[in-house]
Amino acid sequence: MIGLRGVEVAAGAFSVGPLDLDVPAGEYAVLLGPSGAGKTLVLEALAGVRRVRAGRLFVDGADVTRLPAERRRVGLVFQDGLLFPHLSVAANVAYGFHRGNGERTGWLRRPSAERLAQLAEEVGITHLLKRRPQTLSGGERQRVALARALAARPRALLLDEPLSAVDVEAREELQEVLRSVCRREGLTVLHVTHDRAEAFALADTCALLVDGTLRQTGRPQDVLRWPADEAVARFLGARNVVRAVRDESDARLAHLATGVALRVADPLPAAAVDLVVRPEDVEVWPVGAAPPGAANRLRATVVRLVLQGGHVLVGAESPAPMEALVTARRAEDLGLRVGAAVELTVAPACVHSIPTT
Amino acid sequence: MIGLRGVEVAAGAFSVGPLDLDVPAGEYAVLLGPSGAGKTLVLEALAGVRRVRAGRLFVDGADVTRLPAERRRVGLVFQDGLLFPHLSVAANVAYGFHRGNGERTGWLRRPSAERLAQLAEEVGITHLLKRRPQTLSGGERQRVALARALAARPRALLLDEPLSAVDVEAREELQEVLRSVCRREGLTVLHVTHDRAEAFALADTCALLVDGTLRQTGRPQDVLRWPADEAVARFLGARNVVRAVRDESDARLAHLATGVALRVADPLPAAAVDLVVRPEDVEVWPVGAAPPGAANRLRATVVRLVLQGGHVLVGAESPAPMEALVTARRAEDLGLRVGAAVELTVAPACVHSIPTT
Amino acid sequence: MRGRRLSLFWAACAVAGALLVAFVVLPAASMIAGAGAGFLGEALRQGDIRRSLWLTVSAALIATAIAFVVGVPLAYLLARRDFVGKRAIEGIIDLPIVFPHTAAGIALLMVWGRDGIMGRLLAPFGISFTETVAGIVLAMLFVSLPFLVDTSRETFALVDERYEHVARTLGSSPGGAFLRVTFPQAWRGVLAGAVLMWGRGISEFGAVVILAYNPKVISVLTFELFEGFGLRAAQPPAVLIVIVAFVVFLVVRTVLLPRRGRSRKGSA
Amino acid sequence: MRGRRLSLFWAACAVAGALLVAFVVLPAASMIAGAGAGFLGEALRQGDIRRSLWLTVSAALIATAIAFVVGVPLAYLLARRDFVGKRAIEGIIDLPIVFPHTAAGIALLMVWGRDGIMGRLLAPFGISFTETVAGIVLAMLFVSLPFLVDTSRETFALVDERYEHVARTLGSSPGGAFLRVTFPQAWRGVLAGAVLMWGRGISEFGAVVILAYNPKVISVLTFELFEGFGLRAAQPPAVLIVIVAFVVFLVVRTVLLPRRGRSRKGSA
Repeated sequence: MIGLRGVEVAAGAFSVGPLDLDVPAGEYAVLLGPSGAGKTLVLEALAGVRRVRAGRLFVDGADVTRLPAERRRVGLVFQDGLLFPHLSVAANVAYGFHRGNGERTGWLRRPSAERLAQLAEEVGITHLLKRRPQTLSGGERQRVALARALAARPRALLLDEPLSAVDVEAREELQEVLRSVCRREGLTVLHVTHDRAEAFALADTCALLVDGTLRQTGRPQDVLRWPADEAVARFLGARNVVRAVRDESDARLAHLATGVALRVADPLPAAAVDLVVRPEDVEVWPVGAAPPGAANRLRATVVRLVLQGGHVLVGAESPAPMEALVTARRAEDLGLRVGAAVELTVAPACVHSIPTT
Repeated sequence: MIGLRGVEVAAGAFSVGPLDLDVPAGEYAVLLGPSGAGKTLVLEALAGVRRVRAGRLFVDGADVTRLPAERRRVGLVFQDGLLFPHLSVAANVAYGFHRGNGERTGWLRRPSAERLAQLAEEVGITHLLKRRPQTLSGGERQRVALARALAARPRALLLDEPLSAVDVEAREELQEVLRSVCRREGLTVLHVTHDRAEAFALADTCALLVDGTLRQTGRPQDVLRWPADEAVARFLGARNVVRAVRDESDARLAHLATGVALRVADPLPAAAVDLVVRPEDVEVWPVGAAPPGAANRLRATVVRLVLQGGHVLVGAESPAPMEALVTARRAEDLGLRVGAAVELTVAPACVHSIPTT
Repeated sequence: MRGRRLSLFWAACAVAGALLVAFVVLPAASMIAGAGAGFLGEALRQGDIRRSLWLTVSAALIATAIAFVVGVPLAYLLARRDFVGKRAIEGIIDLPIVFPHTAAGIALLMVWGRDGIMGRLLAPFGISFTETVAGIVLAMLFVSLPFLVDTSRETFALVDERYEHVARTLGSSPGGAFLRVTFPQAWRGVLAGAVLMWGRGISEFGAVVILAYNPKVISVLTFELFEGFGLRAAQPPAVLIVIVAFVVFLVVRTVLLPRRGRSRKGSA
Repeated sequence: MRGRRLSLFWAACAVAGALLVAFVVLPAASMIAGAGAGFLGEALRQGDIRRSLWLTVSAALIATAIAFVVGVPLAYLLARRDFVGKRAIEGIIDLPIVFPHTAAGIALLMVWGRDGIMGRLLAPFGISFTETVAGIVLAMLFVSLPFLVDTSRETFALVDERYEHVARTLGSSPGGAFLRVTFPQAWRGVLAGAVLMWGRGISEFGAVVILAYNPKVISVLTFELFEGFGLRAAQPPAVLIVIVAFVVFLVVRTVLLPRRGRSRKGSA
């Protein structure tokens, strides 16, 4: 279990917090936020290598705020691995073995060779043990760094952008290793990243840090579906955010300033709301071809087409601007081009509303 | 027009090429490849600040291989802008004015204030002209760098990852500026990047550089749809690549090693092929719910679910492994979970085949 | 118990540091106190000290000017181009730093003295390097030129070469790019190197005393007064030259290179 | 025409560089030639030169050892911690570099001499710093300690502090992290600093000659022989000390810090 209570951390003129966060034992939490949001400061404070300006830190139920780093029993893995360059891979992993129960120190409790072999097996570095860190690839380095952190039997694991220095090709495999090892060892993890894909792929719980404050915490799919405010919605790629007012007689009907009305699944929470629609939830049809039962049908004109990998982002005016994300294949089948007239549909369940603040 | 003929460039032990590439006048070409593929070396060679080991370089029809950089008339914009820190924004832009026709030098041809004002207007930096480069944001810096390059009236523009130091938020706007300015000025552009999204969003022509050689050149949508080889297919995110053999009597039917057969739209080009299917072209249905007319129906079991932004990557065994990309909303509607049985469909037109080499 | 060890370790470092700082501060403070005690005024009232100061200052200035003209281009060349023997040249330029100064004086005399190659070459023009201002300049130039060349080279290397690449594509020749783009970004470092070199020049003793005991620069004068009349007599010129050296040092550290020697810190 | 200007600019730089290199090489080569000419053997046959060499070498070694014990912890402190007055302390440690050496001798005498604070304090224990080995060590320590402290500090600063952070989370105390993680990565730099300091110590003249004309270190002996018997007589000890200094220099540049002073180059 990892806990933050009103934690403030500062580096020079820059500061972050106060933050409150709880990661239950055994859970994999991801702290997600733009670069420069102060995420690394939080990890450094938890690890005990940076002082907090205010607040208290908890690991495994114990208040560690005043404990020196070497007694906190938290593992730390940085973006670039930071394997000790003067030691072999095996010696890197064995570095933390001597700690044992966190009280005794020195070389009293030498690692059994089995523990080393078992750890190496678990993270898939058995064939690397005799190598020097300089000869490893980015992904291999991160595996060794993980094994080294695990060797000290940490009560919590802190990961600082552990995938961002790794090739795209090796990243997925490493994600898999992280996920499975952490689950098998029942580790409590706090992983910070600016990469949404990384966060969603790994997190049990996702905490959003924007402008130095925690905006929202929850399961990734919930955060995606029900962003707490406009900043979160936009950061998560919900490109359609539009102001609307609740219909006076029908709480499930929202009127946009442009006169268009959208039907929503749940009653609107306030008279004035921001409607949020993710572009992949907007469907595009030839005019008249939308399924007859569709609730929200909008006539629109295509104003912009941007190829994004296998998808095309379709910018449309309906007359309110609306963006849709369709597969490149579908865009081709529809013969989409700038200036074309199309029909858009949005399922009421795909329209999320946030009370205007 | 930009041309490379058998160009080889080296930096220390690292080298790239020989490369052949043609960018017709007025076209926006993107050289796309993984980081460290040597893309920057190619630009430096074209700009004349790095010697080529072999081959010839052409700009605007003229062989510039032996010309010093200051006579080549190519504009250069780096990732980090590299505005001259001791000059104001206006002085940065005006730096290249004096060149005039590329022969005369010195301060003979002083810029008219109008040209500066017009350029500033065009890239949207009029309000920044009096500022110091240090006070600009990443996006503003790149606009100024673009204006500075345009001021010298280049015959070709070389962009080295111009968006990668820019915030995600400002990136789209800058893309728009790049695209519209280059089109309006009729510039021939060679833009290098490792970012597929950036490449597809901007390119008229896309050239893929993998392992030091050009693998494929073409319109982005064509390259996406018809990758030339497996390496290109995988680099572009076509996750399903599987070996198959042509049916003896039906050239549009491919047999996988697992016994499954897939129908394709075009006759297979060889007896042994690699079939490529993009995950977003694989549709997922509850068992029995696939539309009756679907050509390629596969029973499958879900083995992995990874949330990727607003989409879910569905890993399935059918019994050949197959990955599908569906929106998070659809995944939820389908109630997908690991172990569930589903039905997959792939339109024959979505199966691309490459002769096995 | 572990908590204690933390403070113990850093406390030990701090104690060691305090000792060392005291060791350096004590003599320096005595000198500064000497200035307050009237030695400085006394020094400036003595005609031979004033003449010696002027000689020292101007000889060092000439040496610095010569090094500037030939040293800055070399520094730029070393910062920008790779060529065979570059490492060797960098080493050669740094030789005077480790050259024992009395030995440097002997070596210079072997080359520029009456019987040296250069000495014989220049003798017909009436140029002599023994017991002359030219000899003083020569000695100062030799022992202090690495300061200007090294500082300039490091400063040039800190200016991203790609600035010059951009300038080239905007129509500047290599020389133009250097003058319009690189030098304006590097001048503080070059100036700092020149000031350091000058400061090193004015305090030179070992090499100068061998080439030119006369005319007497400040350090030779200090030595002579000490040998002849003892500690008190040597204090006025010593105080004077220390004050000048400290001013040079302060200017370089606080105005020209304020961020030098900073350790890398923090992140966000 | 532009193509010509390109070569002209770099050619001018190269010519300037060649002049400067020749200027340094000529005296150095004369010295080396002197060693070949038999001066080295001659030097080693003279008993007073041998004794002087031994004195010089061992006094510099003692000074280096003292600086190692107190200077390395200070260097680590400066590389890792931020505190009020840190910049000032860095400046103080560098003072001896700009302290004119004869003036340094005078200043040290003011503090450690018979009438100085420290001198009076230590006199009852029979420790004197005038005309003794202790005085020589003192002078060498003062003028050369910045070499060890600065080089060590820079080397420590180059070791990413986060290595220590990782070591701490793996159970090491701050001292343990230093010994097991930082020092093993930095020892070459520290050793280079020590060797440089030692090399600087053996070649000291100005400060030593004021504190202790006797017993004579090599540089004082060189000076005395030159004053008494002229250039030829002074060459043997000069050649000897230059050879030692060059060996030190070569070891540092090619073995201990082979990548020092490299300009930043290239990309991919």
